[in-house]
Amino acid sequence: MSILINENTKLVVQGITGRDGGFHASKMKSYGTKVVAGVSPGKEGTTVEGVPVFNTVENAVKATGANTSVIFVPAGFAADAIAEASEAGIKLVIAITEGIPTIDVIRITPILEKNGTKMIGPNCPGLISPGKSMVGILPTMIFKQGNVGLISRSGTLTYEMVNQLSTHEIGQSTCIGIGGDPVIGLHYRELLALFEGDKDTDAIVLCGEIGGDAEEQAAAFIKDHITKPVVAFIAGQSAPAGKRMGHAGALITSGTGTASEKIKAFEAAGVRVAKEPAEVPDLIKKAFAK
Amino acid sequence: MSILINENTKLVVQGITGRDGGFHASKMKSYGTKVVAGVSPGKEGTTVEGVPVFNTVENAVKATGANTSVIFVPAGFAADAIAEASEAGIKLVIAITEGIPTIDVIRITPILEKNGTKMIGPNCPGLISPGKSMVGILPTMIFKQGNVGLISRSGTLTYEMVNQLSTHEIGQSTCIGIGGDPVIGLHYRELLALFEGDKDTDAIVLCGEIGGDAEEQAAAFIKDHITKPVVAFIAGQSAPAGKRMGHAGALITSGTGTASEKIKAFEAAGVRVAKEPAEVPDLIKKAFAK
Amino acid sequence: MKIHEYQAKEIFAAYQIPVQEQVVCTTVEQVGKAYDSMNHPVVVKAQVLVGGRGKAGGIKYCTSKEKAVDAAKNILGMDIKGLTVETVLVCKAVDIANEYYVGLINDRNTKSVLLMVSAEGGVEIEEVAKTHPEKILKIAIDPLVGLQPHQARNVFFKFMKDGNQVRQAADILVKLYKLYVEKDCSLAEINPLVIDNQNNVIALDAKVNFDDNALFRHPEYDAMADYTEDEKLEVDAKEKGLSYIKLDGNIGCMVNGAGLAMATMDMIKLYGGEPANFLDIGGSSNPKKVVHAMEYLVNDKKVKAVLINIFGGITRCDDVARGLLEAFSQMKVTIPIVIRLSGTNAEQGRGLLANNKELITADSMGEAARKVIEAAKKVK
Amino acid sequence: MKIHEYQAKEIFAAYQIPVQEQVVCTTVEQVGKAYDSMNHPVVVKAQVLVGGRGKAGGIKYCTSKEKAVDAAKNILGMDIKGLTVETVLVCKAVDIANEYYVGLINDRNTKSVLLMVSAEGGVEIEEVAKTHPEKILKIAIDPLVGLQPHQARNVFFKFMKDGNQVRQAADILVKLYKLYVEKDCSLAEINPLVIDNQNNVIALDAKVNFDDNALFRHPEYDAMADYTEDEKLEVDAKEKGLSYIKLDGNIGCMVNGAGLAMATMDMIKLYGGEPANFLDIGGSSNPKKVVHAMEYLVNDKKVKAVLINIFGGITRCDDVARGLLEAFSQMKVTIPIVIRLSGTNAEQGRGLLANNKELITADSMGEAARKVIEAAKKVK
Repeated sequence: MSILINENTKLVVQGITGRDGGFHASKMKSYGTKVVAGVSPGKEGTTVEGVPVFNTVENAVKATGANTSVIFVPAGFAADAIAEASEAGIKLVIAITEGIPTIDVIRITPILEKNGTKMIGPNCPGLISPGKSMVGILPTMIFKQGNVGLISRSGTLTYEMVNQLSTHEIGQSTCIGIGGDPVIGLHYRELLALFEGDKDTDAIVLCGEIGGDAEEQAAAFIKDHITKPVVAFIAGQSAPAGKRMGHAGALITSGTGTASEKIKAFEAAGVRVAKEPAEVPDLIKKAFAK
Repeated sequence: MSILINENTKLVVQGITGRDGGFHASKMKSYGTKVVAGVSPGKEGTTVEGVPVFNTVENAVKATGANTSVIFVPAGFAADAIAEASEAGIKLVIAITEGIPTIDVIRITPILEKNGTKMIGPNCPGLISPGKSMVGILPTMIFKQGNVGLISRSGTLTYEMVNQLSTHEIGQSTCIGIGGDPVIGLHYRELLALFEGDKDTDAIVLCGEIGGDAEEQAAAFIKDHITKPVVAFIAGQSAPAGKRMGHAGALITSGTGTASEKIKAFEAAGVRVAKEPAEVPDLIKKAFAK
Repeated sequence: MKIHEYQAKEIFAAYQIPVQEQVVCTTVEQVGKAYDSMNHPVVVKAQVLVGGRGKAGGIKYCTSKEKAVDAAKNILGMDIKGLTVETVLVCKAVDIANEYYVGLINDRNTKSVLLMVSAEGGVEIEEVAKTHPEKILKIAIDPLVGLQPHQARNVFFKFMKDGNQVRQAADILVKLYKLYVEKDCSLAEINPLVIDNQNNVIALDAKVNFDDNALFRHPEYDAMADYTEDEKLEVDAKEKGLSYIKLDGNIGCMVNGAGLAMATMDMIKLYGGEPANFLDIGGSSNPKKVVHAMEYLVNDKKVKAVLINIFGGITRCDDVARGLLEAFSQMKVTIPIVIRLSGTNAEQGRGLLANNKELITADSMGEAARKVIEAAKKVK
Repeated sequence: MKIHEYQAKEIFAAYQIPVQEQVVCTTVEQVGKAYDSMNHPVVVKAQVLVGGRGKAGGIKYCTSKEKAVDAAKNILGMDIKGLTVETVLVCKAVDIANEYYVGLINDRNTKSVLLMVSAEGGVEIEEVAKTHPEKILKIAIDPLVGLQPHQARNVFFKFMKDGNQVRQAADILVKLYKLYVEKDCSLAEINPLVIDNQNNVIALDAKVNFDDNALFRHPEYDAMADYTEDEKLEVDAKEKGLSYIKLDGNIGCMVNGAGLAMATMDMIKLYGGEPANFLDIGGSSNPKKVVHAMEYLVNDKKVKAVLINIFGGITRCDDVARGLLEAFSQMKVTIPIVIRLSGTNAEQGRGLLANNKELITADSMGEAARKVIEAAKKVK
């Protein structure tokens, strides 16, 4: 098993005729993801990388039975595209687009809730269930099928960590980049719960960063609800307050959202916290050895 | 029995410190309606006609267990007052206020739906279950407890008709003025269904007027779902097209919404249609005689 | 409240909805100048607040200044359904590749703003609605979410193929909805919405009605009003708390409540008379309203007799009687008046009027209608 | 993006949120004139984009022109947390009967705009949040319905008794929410919202931040920007597709991805060094970005050594290598550079750089961090 995506994922790529959309559609396809449709208003009837293009998500779903969507639409139009997917019956939307105005994400949240649509991102690298399906822009060659689930707010840091795991022969069930924006779809808690319920996941790596209190909440949730071992790493221990470290959400304001608070919270919840990414495989091995 | 209001109706009067609100609170009280609270922002702690006043509907509901609200708030603030009642847990709101912008009514409709709140009106005279409770501005002395339900888009025309009924010893279970605005809360269909299910109602009088196609829809609904005899009257047979006859909703546009169309629809549905209000009691008697 | 096409297009322009260059003219000379300034075929369009201008000859396509001037001469002063054309709009003509109908209204059934789109643009949509309702796509807009761009695109993809056209049309629709809500409209139509031969999507006509209930929060609309004489009376009456509509008959009515007022008119007609007006004095008991109402009836020279039909509820019959006495003391009333008082304080009301021997009293609506028709017949 | 109090108050005024009469001054003379024009006690307030102005002596209440001029002399040019005061705001002073805190933010947890109100007005809300969180009332606003007037009233009735005050405060709050959404804010605060001794409710201070993600649809905000030197670098870098933040250390970093960039800084610190910057070259492979990034590092005179840490995913290591070669050909780089390439096309990247003998290579982040710290120590 795995969570959220697997062999049955049928993907529609919104913004497939854009530079990024086309490129990654092809990458996903070659990994084995079932990319069944693309959407680009006005381009219905054409194909991109062998994938049929539709004017609307509604048409794409009708014609192909797509159940998952990935968004490569530019920031100014992305929230509307997400809402479109949700209203067309798509139950999982992965929003790669960076720079969507926060109020737009807030405004579509109730629409997603009403339709029962889950969202990953925005401003995220996507997710992968190695050997089954990849949706997003992840460098597939570093992943390895296995029994560790990974949730991360960042992109390349995740790759660094996955690379460490794979190099140490620790495979992954599903790896998810949840995105670096302040307001995002599925967060640690929902995903931790999914991993807890996934019988092919035996341990969880959580890669957090400064800003907000999602890590603290995740720590509390782990304490109460998660029985599988969790290893965490927090980026931004050296980040100064008041500065946005690249990610819109990575910001220490008025002394809250610091790495040390988060590390403390995790340690209090019995989570093993790595000092540097290279420590993660070792901590996982220790967890399994126990 | 009766529909919507009865001995258990506990009423809060929104806008009780206004001229109309206070006057009608007193009238309702003397009829026997359980007027348990008034709302007027800033007047909490005072009383009007012996009724305790609260700043918010929330406070009123908490303190008194009110389950029904009547709105005497001026047009510019009335929609917000209705939404307030709905969000404070009130399940039936009667909006007397005339002249509420239509878009405001449209905007609060989903809020009422979400909270399961029914609305009568706006721009309506209210409703009465004779001998039990009156909510609104109806002249109580003309009503008589009995077995005929009445639904009407107008005010004084209803009184005229009720007066005819009562004079002919035909009492009423519940009489409802649904309001003369284009967009209103409960309409013929919902109320017909309630009367159909009310074991103390044996016949229904429906008093319609020009504009829209609610009467046509009611006729279709009666044909399919109503077993009790229905007598109808339509006002505005002599009204010219394109002119709003007092009620914002009473308007024949592009030849639709005429009285003759409505009469035809009712007759086709087996409804007895009165030529003038004075005929109604006779038609009811005939229906009962059958 | 209705506004003219040129006013609606000014609002469109403020919301970045593309419209053709336009000049508002009230003289033939201005039309000539407008032609010169555009130096391009134009359309001269009568500005009257009634439909069917085209059929009445109020819209002319002109390929030269001479033709434009001729059209202006014809149209200015023209009578269209009883309205005199005092203003024309000169618009740059468009080479139309395709035309559509787009409309928004407050919908009674769905309790929402209803979007209507049809490929049958440029013709009267009411006709289409009757003959080919299936050709009109209707979508109820969620009042909380509003009209989303993808919804607008999805609608137009049912009518157009070109992505660029769809994007433009969808953009116009999203703006039209924004305008509709912010300006408290009760109707906003673009008929036709056209695609020109350069692939631009343009609102070629514009019709906007404002919700009368919302006028109080748009004082700026006062300046846009262009009322006929009859409508001025209606507006004036509304300010006095009355709902008054002048009609063509000779029997004046004064009633409390809109439904009862309509039923009273119906009854007059049913018994063979012709109502001269709709007049609802409303639910309050202010005697002054009765005085004002009486003024309208007396000032209407067609009125031969008056029927006053009051069913007292909130309105108290004695208040109405007091108002009548005040009216009689202020103005000379020579026409016969039939009065029927019923309900709250009817006895007291009748008592107050008992000394007034000219008043004809009635106990029911039917009796009152018969008596007033009879009385009107006797007046020369 | 932050804006000054006076700019925020101009927006408030455009939304009819009551603020005190104000004059923006950059000289002592202007402050004197402003006092004369008001002829009333004033408050002179430093306009700097940082909190804690009051504690730093940047806000003075002045009952005479002399005092106002003195205050201006003190405050203009004053240093507050590293920022020099170049502008002061002169506001008519208010006799405060009561003060409150009102704030709106984009909330991560509720995924909504969060309303915060507290009776602890005029003090730093972050302090209140830490010491007495129960004193802050928080309400998540439904994004579709928006803030309804009755909700705003219900909130203030928990803090005030007087209906008139509540109505005013609620009205301000509804307008603030409208402004917040329409202007794409990420924060809007009134601290304090005061009631004066005539029962008027006034926004005495105003703090507005715009959502950086939404700047693209508000070109008008450009003119409002007042960046420090460091912030100008950040904005400049952003235009080049880089995310760059200057810090105080001496080890420059160039990394792809924000999380990895932070982790790289952390590693430098963990191993005893001090990062000179945060620098994320983003997810694309454009060699030009690498050149620009190199420029920032070389131009920072504090930088003694550079660590380049690339984990190739979308970013291809050979592209980064090409960018570096181009940078070396364009500028003189004398400081030691440690480079770690991993992931997509790492081999090719290393190959391209193999001839470049000065480059120090590393296989892991840890090794790279140790090597760059060592290298920096050797540089004088």
